[in-house]
Amino acid sequence: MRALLLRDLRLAFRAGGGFGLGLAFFLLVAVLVPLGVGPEPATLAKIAPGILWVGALLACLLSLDRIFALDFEDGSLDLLATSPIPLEGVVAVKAFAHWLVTGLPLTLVAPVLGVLLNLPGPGYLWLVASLAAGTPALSVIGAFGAALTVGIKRGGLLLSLLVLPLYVPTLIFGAEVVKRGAAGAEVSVPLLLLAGITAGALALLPFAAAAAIRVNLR
Amino acid sequence: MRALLLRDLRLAFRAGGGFGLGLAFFLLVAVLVPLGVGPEPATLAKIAPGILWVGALLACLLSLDRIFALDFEDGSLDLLATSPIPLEGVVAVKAFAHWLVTGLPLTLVAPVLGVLLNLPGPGYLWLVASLAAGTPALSVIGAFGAALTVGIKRGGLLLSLLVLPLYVPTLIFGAEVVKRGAAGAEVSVPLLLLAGITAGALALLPFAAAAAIRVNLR
Amino acid sequence: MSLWEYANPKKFMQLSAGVLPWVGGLTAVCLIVGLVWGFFLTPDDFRQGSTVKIIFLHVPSAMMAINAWVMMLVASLIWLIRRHHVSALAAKAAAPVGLTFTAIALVTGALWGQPMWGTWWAWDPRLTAFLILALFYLGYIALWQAVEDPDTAADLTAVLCMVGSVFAVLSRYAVKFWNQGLHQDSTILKVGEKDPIAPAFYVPLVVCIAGFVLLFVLLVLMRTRTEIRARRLSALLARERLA
Amino acid sequence: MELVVDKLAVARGGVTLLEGVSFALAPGRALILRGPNGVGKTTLLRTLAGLQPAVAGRVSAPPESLTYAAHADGLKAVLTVEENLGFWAAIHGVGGVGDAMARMNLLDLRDRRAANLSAGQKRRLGLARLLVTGRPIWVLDEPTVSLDVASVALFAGVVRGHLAQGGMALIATHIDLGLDEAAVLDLAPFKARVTVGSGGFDEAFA
Amino acid sequence: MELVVDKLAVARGGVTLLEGVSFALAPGRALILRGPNGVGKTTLLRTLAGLQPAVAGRVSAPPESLTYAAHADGLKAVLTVEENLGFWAAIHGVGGVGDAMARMNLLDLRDRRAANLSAGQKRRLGLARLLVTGRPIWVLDEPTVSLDVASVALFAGVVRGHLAQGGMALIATHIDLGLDEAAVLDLAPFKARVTVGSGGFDEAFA
Amino acid sequence: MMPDLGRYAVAVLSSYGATLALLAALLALTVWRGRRVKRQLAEVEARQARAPTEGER
Ligand code: HEM
Ligand SMILES: Nc1ncnc2c1ncn2[C@@H]1O[C@H](COP(=O)(O)OP(=O)(O)OP(=O)(O)O)[C@@H](O)[C@H]1O
Ligand SMILES: Nc1ncnc2c1ncn2[C@@H]1O[C@H](COP(=O)(O)OP(=O)(O)OP(=O)(O)O)[C@@H](O)[C@H]1O
Ligand SMILES: [Mg+2]
Ligand SMILES: [Mg+2]
Repeated sequence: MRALLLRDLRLAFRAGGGFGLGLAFFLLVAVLVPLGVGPEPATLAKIAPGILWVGALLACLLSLDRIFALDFEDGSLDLLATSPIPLEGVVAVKAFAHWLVTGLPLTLVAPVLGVLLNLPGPGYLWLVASLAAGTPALSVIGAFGAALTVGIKRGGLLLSLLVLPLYVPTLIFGAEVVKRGAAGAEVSVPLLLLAGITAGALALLPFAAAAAIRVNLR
Repeated sequence: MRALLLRDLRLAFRAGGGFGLGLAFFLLVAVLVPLGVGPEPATLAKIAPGILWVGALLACLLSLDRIFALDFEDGSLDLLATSPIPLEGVVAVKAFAHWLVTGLPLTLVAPVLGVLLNLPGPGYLWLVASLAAGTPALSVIGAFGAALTVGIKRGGLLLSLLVLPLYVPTLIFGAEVVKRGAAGAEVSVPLLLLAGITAGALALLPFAAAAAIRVNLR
Repeated sequence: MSLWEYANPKKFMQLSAGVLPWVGGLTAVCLIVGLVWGFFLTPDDFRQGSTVKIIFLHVPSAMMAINAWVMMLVASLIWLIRRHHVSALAAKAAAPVGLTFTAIALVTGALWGQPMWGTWWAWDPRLTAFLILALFYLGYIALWQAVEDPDTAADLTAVLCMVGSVFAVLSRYAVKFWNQGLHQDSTILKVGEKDPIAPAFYVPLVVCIAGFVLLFVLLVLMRTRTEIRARRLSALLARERLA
Repeated sequence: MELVVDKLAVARGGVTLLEGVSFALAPGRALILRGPNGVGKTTLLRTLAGLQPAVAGRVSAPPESLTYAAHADGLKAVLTVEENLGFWAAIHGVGGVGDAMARMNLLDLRDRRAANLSAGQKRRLGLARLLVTGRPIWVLDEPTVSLDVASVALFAGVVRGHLAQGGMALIATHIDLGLDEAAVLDLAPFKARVTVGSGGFDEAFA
Repeated sequence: MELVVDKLAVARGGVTLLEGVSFALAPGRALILRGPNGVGKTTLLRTLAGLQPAVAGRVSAPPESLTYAAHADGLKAVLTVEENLGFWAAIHGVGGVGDAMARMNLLDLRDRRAANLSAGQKRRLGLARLLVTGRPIWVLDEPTVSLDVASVALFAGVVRGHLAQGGMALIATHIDLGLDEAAVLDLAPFKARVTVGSGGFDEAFA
Repeated sequence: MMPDLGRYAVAVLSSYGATLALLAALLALTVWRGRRVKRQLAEVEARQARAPTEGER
């Protein structure tokens, strides 16, 4: 398992850097939205929590699309399926690797982008907290979607279509945490719900994803 | 050339439908943003032009990522490069096919999404006009980015990173047209600039893209 | 005789062929009676004016949009557990029907919202949840179409349907949490409580609901029969090609 | 420790390709599968490897005793030769990367990225993977594609060494490997006759 | 109409692999290139096809007279056999799709998607493409990989037919094609000695 | 005959119109595809009954 994790991380760093790029996309969304929407600080402050979460979600999504597809195309997935590691473990490790190269850096850099979008002061802490609690769910749900579409060429957009509705609860609770935090209100309910989603997704989806991969390989 | 166009369209329709899916992603962005930002109609009306343009841009971007990559991987691009069609023509045709399956349907469906985002009444006409004028530029610029990254595995994110800054002028003028249109103001200046960008991109970028492909093949 | 025997395609084709005319006739009767009654013979509401007539389309289609997904979930579970092909194909057949009902609920709701709330669309929780449901239908149908091998497609879509159901319920609570909303609560099941629907509307509404349920059954039966035939057709063609 | 295949039937795309395939493979033995293109060799090997279900019949092999080398090599273009092998060795919890490279004549290329190998060098690397799985039963699908004559002989030697240590090999190939001691099974006679979804759902009603 | 290669040197990844390769190919003749894995056959053929620049030397061939069949086949998995061939025929403005399928024994598979072909069937389809390019000079990189014996003979027949019509063929292969009339060129003697960036920028400041 | 819909005529009529159009489209699609598949299947079955493929009884 550790070998798989290390390999995936190494591939992410070597192949044009899955690492920097998730971040870069997040940054670009945070830059593009003010360009499109216009510069008034009040409007931006209002939409900042939502946009930051949507940006994080899209950054995850984009990098997700080939989480299994590359391994499928070059035959590695066949070999992994016949290896001593259970396929559920493979899914979990790959989702974790994806989180390490996308979710984690996103979380760490989000406060900087909060400045760009004029996020009100108390929101920063909750922005980081909600991303830390929510991005693992994004990775796992995404891994499930990637497993469903692994045999399909040009599956990228189909994957988005399948995964985005699954992201809705995470997005709502995540953005709600930030919004309430920025307004100085009580955040514990949405934060707990967010953590609950993450825990549930982590516990269950690797099994569903492994089942989908088995179906796709045959 | 016609054969290439027909093939690309056929591939887009067969392979899980590049057609419906660009649309679907656009729809998803229009749905996710209010989920993140919150439901107040006034806020939504204010950000609608910007968000719709950013959504169109991202929908293009996502579907773009493998415009040449699939042909590169399976060896078709080598064969096309030695075929009687000039590579510039190949690029132009592929960009056109991409626009037909993404830009065009996006333009047609945008008014419906305007309703979701509570776009003010006079904006609808200008939304369609600006997308019609701007999306061809998105496809051509994207084809150029795809040509630059064609040899790179997992080039998707790198491509986004390269292309998004190039999209900025299109985005600014496009959103500006809709914003002014929605406010009932004069739109001709940004609309002309937008058309100018499209014309320039169409005239020049196929050559740059063909050069990039030649370099990547050797 | 066990219920599962109807999962045998031959039995299913026989049975459904016998049932179809009856279902078709009953559907036509219920829909015509319900809609004519609702459109021509109901009074205007004192607050909503003639727009109450939309309720006879809106409520039944909204109910069936949800029920169709539930039916797909059950069929998917049967397929995953007992591997009866008919149930997988029935789930496939139901999805476009469910999507159409969802679309009807959305369109009629929007048309109703314009006079009542002054807007085509509001980010009300129930409306939002329906939009998300429409997305689930779209994804489900797209996945069926994208996968070539029918059994593989059946397995994948069944898994998607199960996971999707969980997330659809989650989304429902999430959007409630996120916005209190304009849309009225469910009253249809609260007959006998205070402030029920007036009987003048209630009776034709029930007839319409019955009509939509029957229409759903009718369409799913017809489409399932077609799917079974299509499956057999492709098998025979494959054999012909090999011979 | 034996691989026994009993009246196996395999299908692809809902079409049964082979029927009634039976054989047994004892330690130290190799079996070469022959048959024209499209007869179902790849499908049979994938079924044996457990990647797809059999239509009928039985495969019995000790659990986790089998390793499969497909048409595709499962190499990562951006990793070096040594890293690619090291990964599979770690997955299987076995060492011997250096030894495997030496035996497949890859030592000179150890720090080269897989993207920069020639077709035959890639194939050699793909085959070297077998040595780091530690699995006794090798299931190989056209292993010598793109290999030059010297490399084919090298690989035959590697297979012989594996057999000598009590391993087994099942090899589908069109090329003569020079493994004269191996038994040969021609798959053409097992071609399925009633080929489509026989008895299954697809034809269940008439 | 002749292919003339004069003192050609080719490089990959900045490393000169072959030097001083010279030969000429007249209409109706075939030349088989041999050489161990990694000697530079693929690199040489790509250079001839114009996909990469030569380090030194000259290739002269009439414009647009050459077609290249690489390790990869350039097939689209979701298109049928007939659609795949039809596309390349249209690109080259030539007909004869039916004839090409007949000659490569693909008529039975014409409506099958390329994804559902076996390795050998895919390769046959990839080779059938040559027939619809209408180009006289075929540059082939290991064309018979994955083909069974009958298909190799079939393909040799197709090449012979092409030569008989005044075509030319340049074939890199490790397998004997049974084309006895073809000349053979062994590339091993042309292996470059001073291998790195000879004379170019890389050594300009050595 | 026609009830007086007052100022909401557009909303009500277009609701009924849109609903009936959507349902009619779905029904037409269902029937059309059903007929086509049934006809094709009958053709193929008739063809195969005339020339039983090798290997059938
Ligand atoms: C696009 C917009 C709308 C959507 C998606 C929508 C969706 C729904 C749903 C899902 C139901 C529930 C059916 C059930 O639970 O049994 C429902 C019922 C109902 N809707 Fe809407 N609705 C929309 C707009 C409207 C509008 C604008 C009105 C009128 C002001 C309205 C009035 C009603 C009524 C009266 C019911 C019946 C409630 C009951 O008694 O159970 N809806 N709608
Ligand atoms: N969806 C499908 N429908 C019908 N036949 C199919 C389908 N998919 C694959 N086939 C056929 O099944 C066979 C696949 O065989 P397989 O790939 O196992 O052949 P093989 O013996 O490995 O051949 P090769 O030597 O060419 O690699 C081929 O004849 C192929 O045409
Ligand atoms: N970036 C690089 N740096 C150094 N050497 C490289 C690089 N890329 C490729 N090579 C070497 O160049 C040679 C490539 O040769 P080529 O692919 O033309 O071989 P080939 O004769 O076609 O072999 P095969 O028979 O295996 O297909 C190989 O020896 C390879 O290791
Ligand atoms: Mg094979
Ligand atoms: Mg080579």
